[in-house]
Amino acid sequence: MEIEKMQGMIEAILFTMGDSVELGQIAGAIEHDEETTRKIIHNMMDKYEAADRGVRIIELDNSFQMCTKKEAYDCLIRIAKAPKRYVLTDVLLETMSIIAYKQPVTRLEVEKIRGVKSDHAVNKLVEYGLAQEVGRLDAPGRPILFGTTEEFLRRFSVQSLDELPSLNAEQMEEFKSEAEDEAQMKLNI
Amino acid sequence: MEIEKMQGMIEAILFTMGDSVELGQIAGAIEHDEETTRKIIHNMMDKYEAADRGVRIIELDNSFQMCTKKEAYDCLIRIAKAPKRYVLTDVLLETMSIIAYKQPVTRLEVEKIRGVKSDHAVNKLVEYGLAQEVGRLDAPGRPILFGTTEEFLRRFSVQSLDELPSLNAEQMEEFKSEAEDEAQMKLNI
Amino acid sequence: MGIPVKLQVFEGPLDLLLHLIDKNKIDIYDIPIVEITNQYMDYIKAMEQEDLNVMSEFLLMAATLLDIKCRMLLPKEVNEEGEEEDPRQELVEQLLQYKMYKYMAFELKDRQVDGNLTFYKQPTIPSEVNDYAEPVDLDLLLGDLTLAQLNRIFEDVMKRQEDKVDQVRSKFGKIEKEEVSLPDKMVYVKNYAMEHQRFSFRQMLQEQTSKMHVVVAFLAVLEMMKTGELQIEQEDTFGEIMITSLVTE
Repeated sequence: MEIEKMQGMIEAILFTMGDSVELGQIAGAIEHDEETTRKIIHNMMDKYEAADRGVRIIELDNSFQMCTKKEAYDCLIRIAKAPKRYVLTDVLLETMSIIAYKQPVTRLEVEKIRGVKSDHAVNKLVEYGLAQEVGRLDAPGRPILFGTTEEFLRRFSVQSLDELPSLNAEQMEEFKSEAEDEAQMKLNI
Repeated sequence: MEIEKMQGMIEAILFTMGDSVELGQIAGAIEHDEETTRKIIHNMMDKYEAADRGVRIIELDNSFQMCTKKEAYDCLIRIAKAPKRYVLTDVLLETMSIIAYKQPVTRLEVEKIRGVKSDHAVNKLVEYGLAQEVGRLDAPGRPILFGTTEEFLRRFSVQSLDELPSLNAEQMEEFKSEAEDEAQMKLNI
Repeated sequence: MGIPVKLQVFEGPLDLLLHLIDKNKIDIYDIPIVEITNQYMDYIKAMEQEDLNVMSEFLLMAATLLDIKCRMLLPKEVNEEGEEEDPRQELVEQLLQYKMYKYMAFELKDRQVDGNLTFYKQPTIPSEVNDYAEPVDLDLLLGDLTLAQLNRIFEDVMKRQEDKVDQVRSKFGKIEKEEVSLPDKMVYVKNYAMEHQRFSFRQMLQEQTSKMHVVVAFLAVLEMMKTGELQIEQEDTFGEIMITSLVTE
């Protein structure tokens, strides 16, 4: 099959399935190896950047899914009923960020970082399908380990966990110097 | 909005809705009149003929719908229908043995021997091409008589039905006396 | 000092501390512990009416702050490497960590807005694909099933059927419905009456072979009394019923 035709097949697959489809499945369907398939899809992703395309392909942890472009939102909202989207409160966002960056993480660890009980927040995130049980810690009581879901990646437009805005030493330095600057300013005033 | 961008919006609309969308709705969404919108969509339909597209737009009674191209079906089947593995369950084996040895036999007789409804099992065997209708019983309701197929003979390398290992009167007597012994034993206890 | 911000705004003691540090433009690495503790305690006092569960978390931090305050007053502790330990260090690390996640939460919030602008689609599997049934592969289906195995299965089935028959009861004789018709019985009674002329009902019943015959004989007598063929006499209650034939040949 020529590349063009394979791209057509992949488009048909992603369109039909609606949901995310694993790379391996797509590769199997077009009868190619995963590496080639991935390259073909990445090539498609570039092509979809064109103005006359209203959809794009997103990569989620080795799966691919088709969705609309952000630019189409205003137009779509006039026709499609906007999916009911819950707004995450600051508490939930805080908890979400801890789970996202520290995963797999127990409820207790979340609580230690936040300094407050977090049962409710963690439960809500699980209820929203943004966090999930990913295992049990090998410790007394075998506490549940939480991690993020694919829905989390989708909802926060993150391709994969590696793509999360990084939280690094540099960032920490920035916080520090910010604080220092502020302190300095205070002295100058 | 340039034409390209409108096409992008229309693609997003048709993608999201999945179902057919009325021309009027599309026109409203892109804020254009119906005639222009129709022309734009027709132009898109031509574009979608390209080999690297797996979807196309169809027009139905002043509505438009996005769907996959027929060429993609084989590919889709590989994903949407992970091939099922057919298995001969015990129920099917039992039913097949009864049909093979008691043929021609009605469904009712099979049920009497098995003691349970056997519609499903008989139908499955017919579907698999191992059993078939061989006639009708001359009785009220003219029930179908089932027998084995040529395929059955081939599969079991049997030249003809006479060659089936026989279940003879001797064996039946044996079963009977065994059962009697058991009953006797029960009474003695 | 006044309470300018609603207390609920703070997600917890760390949140409150960060707020105080921000407000006072304090270097997080060099927290004036006395000042901060005082401000913190002011907040706590204002929170008296609040939920005890929440309060306990804030109080725990207050205790930590007071502990740090005390240790600051004492000669500096020295760790194994001979370095002076800052009693505030642990708290600073905790605050930094918390601040970091708060910042990330802020980042996520932005991304969530983007994420919300995206639409997805329900699966729309064409019927041709959905209705497709994989052709049956008989090789796979039958595996290495042999005719002998099939025969054994059949024998098992037949044996099971044999077992289902109750070997004891199935040998009992059949109970058949006895046909006793009223006209037949009337003929019988008529003949009996002609033969005996006058007889007791009991006498005739003794000749009946079954309950059904008794019942039908009784019915026949009643019927024939009505038609005037028999006359019935009974002297006492429960006494002998005497039947006399009125029919003359």
